[in-house]
Amino acid sequence: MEARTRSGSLSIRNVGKVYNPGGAKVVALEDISVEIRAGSFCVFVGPSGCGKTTLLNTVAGFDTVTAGEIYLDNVLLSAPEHAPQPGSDRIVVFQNGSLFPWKTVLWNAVCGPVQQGRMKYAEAAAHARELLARVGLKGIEAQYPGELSGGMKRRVEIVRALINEPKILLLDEPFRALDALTKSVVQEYLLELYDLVPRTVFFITHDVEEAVFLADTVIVMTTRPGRILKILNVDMERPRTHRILTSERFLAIENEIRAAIHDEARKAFEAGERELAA
Amino acid sequence: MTAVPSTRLHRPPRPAFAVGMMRWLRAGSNLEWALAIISIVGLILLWEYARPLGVPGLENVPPPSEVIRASAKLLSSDIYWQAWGLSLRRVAIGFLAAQILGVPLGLALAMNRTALDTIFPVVEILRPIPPVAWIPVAIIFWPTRELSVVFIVFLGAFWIVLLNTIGGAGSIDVNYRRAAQSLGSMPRDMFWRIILPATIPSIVIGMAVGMGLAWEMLVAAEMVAGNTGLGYLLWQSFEINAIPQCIVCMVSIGIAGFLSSEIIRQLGRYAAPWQRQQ
Amino acid sequence: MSGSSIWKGATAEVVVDSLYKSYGDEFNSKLVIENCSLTAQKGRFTVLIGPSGCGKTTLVNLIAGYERPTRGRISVDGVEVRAPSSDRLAVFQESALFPWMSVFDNVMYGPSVQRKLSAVQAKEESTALLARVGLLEFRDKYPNQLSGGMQRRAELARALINKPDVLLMDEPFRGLDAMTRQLMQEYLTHLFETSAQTILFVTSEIDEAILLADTLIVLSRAPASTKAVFAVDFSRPRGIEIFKSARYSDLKAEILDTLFEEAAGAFSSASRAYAETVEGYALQRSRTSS
Amino acid sequence: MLRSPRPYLGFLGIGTFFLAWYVLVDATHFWRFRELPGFVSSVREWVNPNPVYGISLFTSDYYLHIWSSLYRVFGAFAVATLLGTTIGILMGWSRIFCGLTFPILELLRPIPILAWIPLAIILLPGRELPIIGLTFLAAFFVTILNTLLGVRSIDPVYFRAARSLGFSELGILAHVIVPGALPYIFVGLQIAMGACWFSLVAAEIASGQAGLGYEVWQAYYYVQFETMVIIMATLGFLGYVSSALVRLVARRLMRWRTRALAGV
Repeated sequence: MEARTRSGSLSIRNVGKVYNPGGAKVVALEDISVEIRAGSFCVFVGPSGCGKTTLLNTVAGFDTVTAGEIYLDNVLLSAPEHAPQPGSDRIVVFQNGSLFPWKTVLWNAVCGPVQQGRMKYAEAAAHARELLARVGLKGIEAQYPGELSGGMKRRVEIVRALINEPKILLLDEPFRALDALTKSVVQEYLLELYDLVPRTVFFITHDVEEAVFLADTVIVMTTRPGRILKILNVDMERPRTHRILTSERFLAIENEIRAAIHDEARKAFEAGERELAA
Repeated sequence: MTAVPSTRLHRPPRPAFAVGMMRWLRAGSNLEWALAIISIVGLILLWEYARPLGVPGLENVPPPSEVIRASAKLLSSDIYWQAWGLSLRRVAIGFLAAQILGVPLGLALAMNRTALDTIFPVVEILRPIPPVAWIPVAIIFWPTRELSVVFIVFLGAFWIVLLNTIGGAGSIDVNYRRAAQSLGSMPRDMFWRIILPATIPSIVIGMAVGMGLAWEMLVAAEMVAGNTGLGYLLWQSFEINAIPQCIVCMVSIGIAGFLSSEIIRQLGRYAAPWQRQQ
Repeated sequence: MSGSSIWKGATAEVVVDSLYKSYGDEFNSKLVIENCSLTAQKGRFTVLIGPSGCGKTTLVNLIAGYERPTRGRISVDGVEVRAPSSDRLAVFQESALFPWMSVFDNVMYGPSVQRKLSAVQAKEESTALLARVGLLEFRDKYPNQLSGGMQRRAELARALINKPDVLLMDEPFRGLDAMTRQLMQEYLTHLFETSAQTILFVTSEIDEAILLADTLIVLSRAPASTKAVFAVDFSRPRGIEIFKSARYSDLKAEILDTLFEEAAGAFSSASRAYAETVEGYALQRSRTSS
Repeated sequence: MLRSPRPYLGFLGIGTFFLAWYVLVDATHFWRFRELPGFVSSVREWVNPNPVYGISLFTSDYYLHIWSSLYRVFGAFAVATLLGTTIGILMGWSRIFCGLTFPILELLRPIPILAWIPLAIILLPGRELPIIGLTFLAAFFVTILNTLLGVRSIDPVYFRAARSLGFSELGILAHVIVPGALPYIFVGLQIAMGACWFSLVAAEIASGQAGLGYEVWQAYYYVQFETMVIIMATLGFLGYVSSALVRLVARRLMRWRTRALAGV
């Protein structure tokens, strides 16, 4: 599947991240190297505390790396002495949602291009309505985020991100708070939008099934310190439907990751508890 | 400086920003320490040289040097310490009376909905009357001036602790109440081991704010109706045009109010240890 | 968690008999449960599953005794339920651990207020139970210092020390991340298999329901009533390996058909958020009919 | 005011309060209560077309005092709100500005408002300005602090979202900081309104020549106790109405909170 879009290739080279809160050195990331093709759907999966979010923050520009470099379309994005800046080419959909609760759904959806002055409000609103309809959310433009259900908020946030046509869409466990049914629905809509205009996706999750279902490439990470354990290609054709969830190829990949993750998760579980006990 | 220098003037505000002065000093970074010293020293210098510099308005305010000389004289006179003793006693009695009456009444009202619906409206019509307006009635009603002043101090602290106790006891999560019921609590267990501990944080806030208001009321009552105490001394100094002495009294009352509120807050942290581990 | 079961959970049968529950006054009353009858057998793991918002939580509240039925009767071993009691203890989605008590005091609360056991005896049992749930070194911590999974286990310990006839659980693992959730499910299954405690478990996740249940009851859409009962006859002790078996996907397909019928039926009247549930069941159904 | 399902209980409570007042003072002159003005005599004075002491619902003096107190309170409150919120937001927005101003604010805040009376009288010419100045000061500190708290309470994720969506610094100020801090600002304004009335009465007693505070002291001084009660009741009523006004404005400006609470 050749990449139809030119931009959005991400190259992470030997990236490391060390925190030292109060002197105790905590190695969050160690020697992370991965090449993400432009327009590919890349999912990072691993137990809690393996540095997935930290890596996302360094790409998004909210955090700096202490070792290695990150290149976006072969332009230096982040390095130890080069502090990255957030920008609308790398938009993040956060775990607990970040729709402005005091603004209406429509205002939220169009605020990217409008605030940057790239688009008039009317033009952006038309574009936003079209995208909202595509994710099954017609007629809620005047409502406030507080009145929406979890699944609806997530979809508005994805529209708010995609309307900026970012080079990379970053999602930090976006569907964690949703129940299984709503999660299936929103996954389906996300894939529809992705198939429409494939752009690079940097997706983080705990849920192995979700990872394999969405991804072209699955990157399995370990914990303490955060390292890449395994990179698997999911060469299933797109557009994907939930039917593939019971195919042999799918179950094979899923069980391979589940096995690798299981003892990592138990290690994280015990380590997490020991840490809390200390 | 420890913090990574942000290229923009503004870094996102730290959510855990300390508000109270004590906490602010502990949590302040070097930058904030430097700015604090600059601003306070700057203010004092501006005040000192206001008269020669002809700063409008400040010329008839005595400079700090005069105030320090006046404070040295005042601190050595026993009138000052007598005034301190009297004021402290009045605040202590009025404040304690407000807690002894306010907390149990608040808890009782929160436990009994009928009593609350009957008595709370009376509170609602009496509370908006500024306690200072009660001074004439207090003077008439109470046999001695001392009791009048203590009554006004009591009034200042009473409403706030009563309302906070009612609010705290009334807003306990229904899940805790139900869990306690299922586990077989007798009414006395429910009160002593569930409702009271859950209300302590709100009571402490009511007390800390109440202490501040107690000092406000003391100054008002002593100025208007008192013949001794710091408030009266302040007013008397003003009437004999000893302005530096006035300022010393102002600062003394300020320190007294600050220290007593901080003591209450520290006691509060001790009484609600589970909150500290947030 | 090795070791024989230190405590032998008392077990009892819960019978819900043509139950009705409505809220509001006589002008606009909302019927939440309509003519619902079901039985949770003694020493069995019974799971209730139904479309979201169908009244599952209300049913748990009624069995726990927090609310009174409008009509009909709930009885445990023949005795009608009239008020909350330590025979029927519940664990809800949000933690109800008392934040102002340490973990140990939380677990000790039941025995100490019921004044049945001596102080020494209660201490011993609490310590043993905390060891059993792996939280002994956290005994003096406050609940807000624990992780989600640990809070769940502490709450389980606080309930089980009172040897309830019935343990009620209303979507207790909902907020946990996928990893912790799976570990907690395995953990609860093991705890049940070593105690045969009567458990009534409510969830909206189908895989969780099948892994845990001996009997699986599908509730209709609001107002709730019993739609179908499935016997989940996987052998015990069980683990996640059942997800690979053919029996699992047949059972799941059957349950999904029932649930989809119920949810779709409600689609017209329900709110937009409810539409997600219907689409979700439809998508999950297409998963299994490969 | 807690919404109680049985409002008649409230009237019962208030009725009992007035009954107790009548029994203790008018009827039995019990203990020290005999010194206080009676319930019946006070009400009669209040509704008397030509009151004994010249202050009743029908006399112009009554409304003169009310008006002079009202314009002082609302004038000072408006200025304090404008200045206080602006400075509070600036402090929340810029770390350096906050570093400079916060220490001074924290040093001055514990000093009780009325301790400022001497300085207010020295610094501000005339008799009117010191009163308004003091009323302003009472509201000013509270507003700044609560606005600052409001800005600090905004979840950092909204700043990150805004920044990655390309908001300018001004865009963040207008669309994240101000609306985000609004709930806390209105908590502050509620307290500020109460503080305004408190310091107004004290300032008027100390140095005014008109206004409800001045009048309550005059009434006491000239042993016109009925008038004193009338003024106190009026102060209570105006205090309650002005707080209710602030709550009303809050509900209108923060529709997203009220609809969110009602909606889902």
